[in-house]
Amino acid sequence: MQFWINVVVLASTYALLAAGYVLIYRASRVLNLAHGELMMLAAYLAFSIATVLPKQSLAVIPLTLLLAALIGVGIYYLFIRPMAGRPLFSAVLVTVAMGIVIQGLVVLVWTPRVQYLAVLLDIVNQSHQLAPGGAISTLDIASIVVALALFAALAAFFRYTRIGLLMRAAAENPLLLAQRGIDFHRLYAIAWGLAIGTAAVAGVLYTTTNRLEGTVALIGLKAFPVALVGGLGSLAGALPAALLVALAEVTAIQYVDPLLSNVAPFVVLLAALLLRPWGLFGTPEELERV
Amino acid sequence: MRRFLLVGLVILSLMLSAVGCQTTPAPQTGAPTKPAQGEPYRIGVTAALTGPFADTYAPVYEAINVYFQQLNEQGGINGHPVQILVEDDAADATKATSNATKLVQQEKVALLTAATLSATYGSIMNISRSAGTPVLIASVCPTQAYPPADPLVFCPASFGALYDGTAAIRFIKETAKEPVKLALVGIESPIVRTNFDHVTKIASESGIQVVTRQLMPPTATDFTPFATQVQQAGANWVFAWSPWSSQIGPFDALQKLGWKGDYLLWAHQPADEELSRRKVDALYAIAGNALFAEELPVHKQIRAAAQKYKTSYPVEYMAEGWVTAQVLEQTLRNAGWPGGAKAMQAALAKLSVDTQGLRGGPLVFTADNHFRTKAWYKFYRWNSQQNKIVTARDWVGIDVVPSK
Amino acid sequence: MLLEIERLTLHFGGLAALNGVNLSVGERELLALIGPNGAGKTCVLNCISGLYRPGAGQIRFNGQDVTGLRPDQVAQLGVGRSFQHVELFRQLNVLQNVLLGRHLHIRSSLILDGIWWGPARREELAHRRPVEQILELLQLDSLADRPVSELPYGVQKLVGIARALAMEPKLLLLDEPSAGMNRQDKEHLARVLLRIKELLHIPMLWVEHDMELVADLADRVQVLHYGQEIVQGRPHEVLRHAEVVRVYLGHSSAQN
Amino acid sequence: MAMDRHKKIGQKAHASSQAWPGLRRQGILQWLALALLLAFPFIVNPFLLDLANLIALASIGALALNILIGWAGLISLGHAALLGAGAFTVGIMIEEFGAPIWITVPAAAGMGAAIGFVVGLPSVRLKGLYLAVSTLALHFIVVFLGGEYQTHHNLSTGIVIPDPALGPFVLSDRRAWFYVLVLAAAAATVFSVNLLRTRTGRAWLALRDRDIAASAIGVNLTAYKLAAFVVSAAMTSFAGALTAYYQHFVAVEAFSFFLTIQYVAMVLVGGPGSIAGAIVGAAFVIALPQGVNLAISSLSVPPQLKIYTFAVNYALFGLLMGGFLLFEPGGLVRLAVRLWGRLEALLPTATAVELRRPGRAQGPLQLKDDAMAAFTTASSTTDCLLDVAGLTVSYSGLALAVDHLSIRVPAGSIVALLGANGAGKTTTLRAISGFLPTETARITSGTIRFDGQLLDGLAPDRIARSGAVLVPERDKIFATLTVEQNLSIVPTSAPSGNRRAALREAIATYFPILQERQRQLAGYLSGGERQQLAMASALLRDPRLLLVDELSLGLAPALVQELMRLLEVLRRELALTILLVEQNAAAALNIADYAYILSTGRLVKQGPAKELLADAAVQELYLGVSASRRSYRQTAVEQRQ
Repeated sequence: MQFWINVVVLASTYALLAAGYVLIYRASRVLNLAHGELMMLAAYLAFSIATVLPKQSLAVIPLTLLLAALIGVGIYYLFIRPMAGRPLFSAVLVTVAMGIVIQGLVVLVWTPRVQYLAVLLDIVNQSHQLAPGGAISTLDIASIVVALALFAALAAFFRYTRIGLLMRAAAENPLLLAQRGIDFHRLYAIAWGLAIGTAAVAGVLYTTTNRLEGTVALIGLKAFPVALVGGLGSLAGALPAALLVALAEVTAIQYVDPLLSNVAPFVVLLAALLLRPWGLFGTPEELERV
Repeated sequence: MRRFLLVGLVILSLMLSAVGCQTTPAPQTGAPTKPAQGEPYRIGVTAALTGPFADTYAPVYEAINVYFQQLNEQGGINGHPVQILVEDDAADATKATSNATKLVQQEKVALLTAATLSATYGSIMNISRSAGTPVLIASVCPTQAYPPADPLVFCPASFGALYDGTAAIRFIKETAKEPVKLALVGIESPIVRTNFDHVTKIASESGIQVVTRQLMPPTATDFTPFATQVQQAGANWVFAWSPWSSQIGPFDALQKLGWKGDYLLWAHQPADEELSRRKVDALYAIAGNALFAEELPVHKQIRAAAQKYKTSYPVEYMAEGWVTAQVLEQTLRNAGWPGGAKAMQAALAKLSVDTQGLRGGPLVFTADNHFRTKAWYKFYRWNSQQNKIVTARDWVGIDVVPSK
Repeated sequence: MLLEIERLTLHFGGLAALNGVNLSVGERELLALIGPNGAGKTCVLNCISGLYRPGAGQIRFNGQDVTGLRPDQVAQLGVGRSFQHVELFRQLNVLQNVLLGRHLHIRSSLILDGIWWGPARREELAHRRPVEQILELLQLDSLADRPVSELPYGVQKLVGIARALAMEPKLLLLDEPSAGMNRQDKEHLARVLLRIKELLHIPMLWVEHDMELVADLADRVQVLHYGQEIVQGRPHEVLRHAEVVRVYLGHSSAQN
Repeated sequence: MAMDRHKKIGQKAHASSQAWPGLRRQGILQWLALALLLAFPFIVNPFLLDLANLIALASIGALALNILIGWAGLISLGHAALLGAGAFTVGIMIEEFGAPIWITVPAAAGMGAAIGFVVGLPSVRLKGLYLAVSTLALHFIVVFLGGEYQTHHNLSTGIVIPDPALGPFVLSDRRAWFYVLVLAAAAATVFSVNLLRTRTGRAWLALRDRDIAASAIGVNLTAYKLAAFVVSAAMTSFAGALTAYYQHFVAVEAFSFFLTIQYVAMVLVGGPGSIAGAIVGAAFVIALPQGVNLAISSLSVPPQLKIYTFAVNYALFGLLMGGFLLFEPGGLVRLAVRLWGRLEALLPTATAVELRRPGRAQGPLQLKDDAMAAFTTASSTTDCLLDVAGLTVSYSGLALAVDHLSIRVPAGSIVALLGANGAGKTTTLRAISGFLPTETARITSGTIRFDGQLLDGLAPDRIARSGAVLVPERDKIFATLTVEQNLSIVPTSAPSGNRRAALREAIATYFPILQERQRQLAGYLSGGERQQLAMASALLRDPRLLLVDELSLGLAPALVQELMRLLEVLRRELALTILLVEQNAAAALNIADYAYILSTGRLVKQGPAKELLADAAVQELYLGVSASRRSYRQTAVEQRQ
């Protein structure tokens, strides 16, 4: 029982982060390898905002998300757009460089000390007994609920809103969209904003539950296989993929070798690349576009 | 082809010599040396100032730095100031190697101090051995410091693996009210593994059953699965011995799962702060240095120095480095001037340092024991009635004997 | 027949690009394949050289079934080709581009290459000779050191042909070599094609839009429309064929 | 690459000019360099010597990675893992069997080759990012295995490696190491240079640039990709093995993902694909942190702040890496060449610079065509909606795709732009609609005015919004959206409600099929239906000028006729102006008022459509009517004599 709860909770974090990868990839064909770092940065921003506004999580969290979304938009216009027309991998490496800079800056600004967001936000992470041998904490429930709600919201956004439709169109053929008189850069920037916003959601939830420190960026890298296993172009794929990867990881820890916990997502990834490289919900054509 | 090769070599050597020209005359700025005049003692430090374990190791450097800044202003040692040359290795073995090389071979420090992850020790000791420079390890003690000790390796750090485990088991045995089902929690590293093997052995000798052992990857951030294992194994006591994050992380995760049991962890620098933050009576800390909660005179001294020189870490993090600095000071005093590597080594090999209450007794090195003759431990916990950290058990001393 | 294609069919997600095409090229023959845009001419070439895998049908080259072989395997059997959009290696100069055409004929190992030893060195130098001969034949020898990206489009096309010739192919596939050429370039191209045919005796399958060139040079013309062949025969007959005129010029012009 | 070219030019110069003053000076320089190199370990302090040794080690790894990334175009994120594999092979062999160096180092290279082969296998199926990601998986797996070995053998401080011995000679002195490592790095350099100039290197470059063309000349893509992985991995593990000996220990912590990034940065910063770049990049990345430390220690920073040195280093490294990617993708080597060029330009004798400039200094071509003059006066300043004057577009700054083209499209007219494939029609259209691929093609001279406003330099969406709307040749609809969605995403920019209604009605009347197919995915439409959807989408934008690219492409003649007629009707009813780019000259001339004919980027003929349709030369060239001029065969034969 506890096993499955752990899987679902971990999967919810992975799913939130994978959504960011997918959003960015769909929009600008870039893998954002700084996603984990941006998630961490957002959490540190939340920490700073919470220092100014202690115990007001209702103000801190929206402010953080807004700030994170703005950072996403800024990143697109400053770093990614100038890479248009260059080899795709160069743009990916720009995100790597960005991640390194963030790592350095975080230490410079916030020191390498471990911080606790929960205290500042005045959140008590209580344990709830669901069943005998199965407990879940308040924040874990929040994580699952938020992940599901966010996916539902994103699905509705892409299906029913005009901007969502435009973003789908931009993902397919940005040039054609420009020929129809629409500035696709703005759409890409929105996608980056959304993605970093979701990363901030994941970051705040995860670091409030656990701790805030430089190493949490690693979870961003571990969530990356989720996005790929689900299909880089497919949001819907991220949910089952997150469950699959989380299942592999928790199984590895509990039944095989705890040291495998970092390796498990990548083993799943390798298997996926060999069996179905375009992902659970992707299409083979996707491979050709890379 | 040949032409290209030569041009390449020219570029390479020019670049290198360009770097060379820059470095040779580089003036070294260390501690301000107003009152103490003359040539300084040069002490090298390689420390994990950044990286995943920085909060354990960086404060060690800060304390040493503050200690000697103060000392230099008060006239230095034997009339000479002490210069601390620090290099950051970020707990990375390659960087530690290059730092040690630089400090020993270029800066010609008389003594090398390391406050970093154990994985870097191998190369640091190698370099110290090749130059005959003694090395003072201010993080978890390597086996080379235990008797019979390596002539060049010394360790004043409070935590020392096997003896910590022995003390912990004695404490649990004395404190537990019901039969103990013990879980051991730590990161996957050889030194932790060795300690836990030892703990398992002496636990069974004292009638304590070890129900599970959780060795987690050093980079783990989500401890829920490990906590689940502990809970499902039916443990009612946990002994955690690792870097701070991976001790307190599993504790938080256990709380999250609704586990009710007693949890003993090693009192790294954040212990003061975080015991008070969590306010859980069942959380115990085993300490090698007296916690600041006690407000001893030496604590007040450290507090004053830390405030004066503005450390970036809280004062509660400074005890470990303070003891190292005390050891350094005593060594320099005994070695006299000019105090080369040989003199330092000789001084260290018969050293007795009064820790002013930070430890349970004096820290003594002998010719073949570079760890300490007696290892001292004190136990703390949160007391919610008094709303403060209290002593759970006063200083216990364990005699250090040569292993067979 | 050197090359025989039977009932070749190719689909792209439901759209039929080729629909049962039959075609053959004989020894020393220059066969022109013509048809309007989107008729599937390039698809035929791509199927032969293994870039596309046909849905049905058979391609026999030199008596051997080559259907579904990899491009490099087809090349190994002696099929060289040029591309509609040049496809040169832009960072290399003319000589290196053509030298790459010798790839299959150079037989040194990677290790020997790396230490520039014995056969590697000998071969590398030996293979410059045929390349220089080809460049001379195509009157490109004065440009050998020029990076291809600096050359005019028409010349780049010739380099593409030179590269294919360096393979010493038994059959040459040419994909719209005259596209983007002016009259002068085309005259040069005509010269090149005749030299290949008459001096090197290499048969060619030639996809072309310029009817004048086709009429002048081709031994035989085959017309493709909508993935199907309409007619084939001697150039002057085919180009006056009513169906061909209709396909090319549309109803109204035909009435004109 | 550049190296190779350079080398060959060098060879030529060597052969032709035995002018010996220059040669002699070079000879002295070479000997001087060699002497400096030999003396180096004795003139620098031990720390710098160590730095030099580390750079030599790193340049082997960087050269190896350059083979993969720079030449074969394969991205690997498993570099640290391969270094680790080499180091651990040495460590384990020493730990288990006490193997000597002449066994361990070749074994490490072999191990690297084997791993490279396995890692390369996915490259058969995967490309680009997917491949990079599979190598990332390798990283985590190797690190895991190394960690397992260390923990299970109780090697807390890593595996200790003794000084290597070859017979009586023990390699312990760092000076001796210097010669060994420089020799190894030189060997790796020579190996790289040789590979690049022979068959293997050429094949790699070929498959990186144009894999299709490469396979068509017989390059077995799979084999060569695998070979690149194997060679690169073997070299990398070789470097890893040497590192193990040099550092005297092997510990898994040393092979972090950041190490991979450092090596990737070496290749990028130096200049991808360049051998000198890899070496310079290695030196730069290794020396950078030392430089920063130096700067910090000489800036009299308070000692408390020293704990931030590493973070500063880290951030600076990221900034530099990003900076090179963004601003100087050619790396340090390119930067040096550029700076050198600028320096040369400053010198009074600037002949070299003059020569280097691409040869197009003849000045604008004198276009004096009577017909052009006629059209210019006919529709002169009055109602010319689109006015392209002297447009020149060049690819990569050199080859001209469009050469001094001037066309005018009066309001309300249908103008056709005709020509064969490659004539420059599509390039012209792209230039007008703002779609020249930014990297390779650009407008070098001329102006494009739409309704008096200059268009060049505007973003494509701005151009579309200003009323010049393109119906593209391919990819003209969003295949993953429904027909309805395709239409609904176009913002209606019609000024008045009436106009909007008129547009909608026109679409409903003339494209009834779209109504029927509303809910279908546009990807399932036939070619004709796609064309109609594309036209309808463009109309919704309320264009004043409709730019139609190759309407006839892939459509049945009957349908082409029908759509052409429709264009005529739409022009009348919606007061459109149309520029029609067509290969099918006959169909276009039937509806156009006026036409321009292009060949190889130049205007060769223009005139009213009716006249051109009747023109014998046009018939001959573009309508397939054969004529009585001198045949190609004749010219060819004549030329030969």
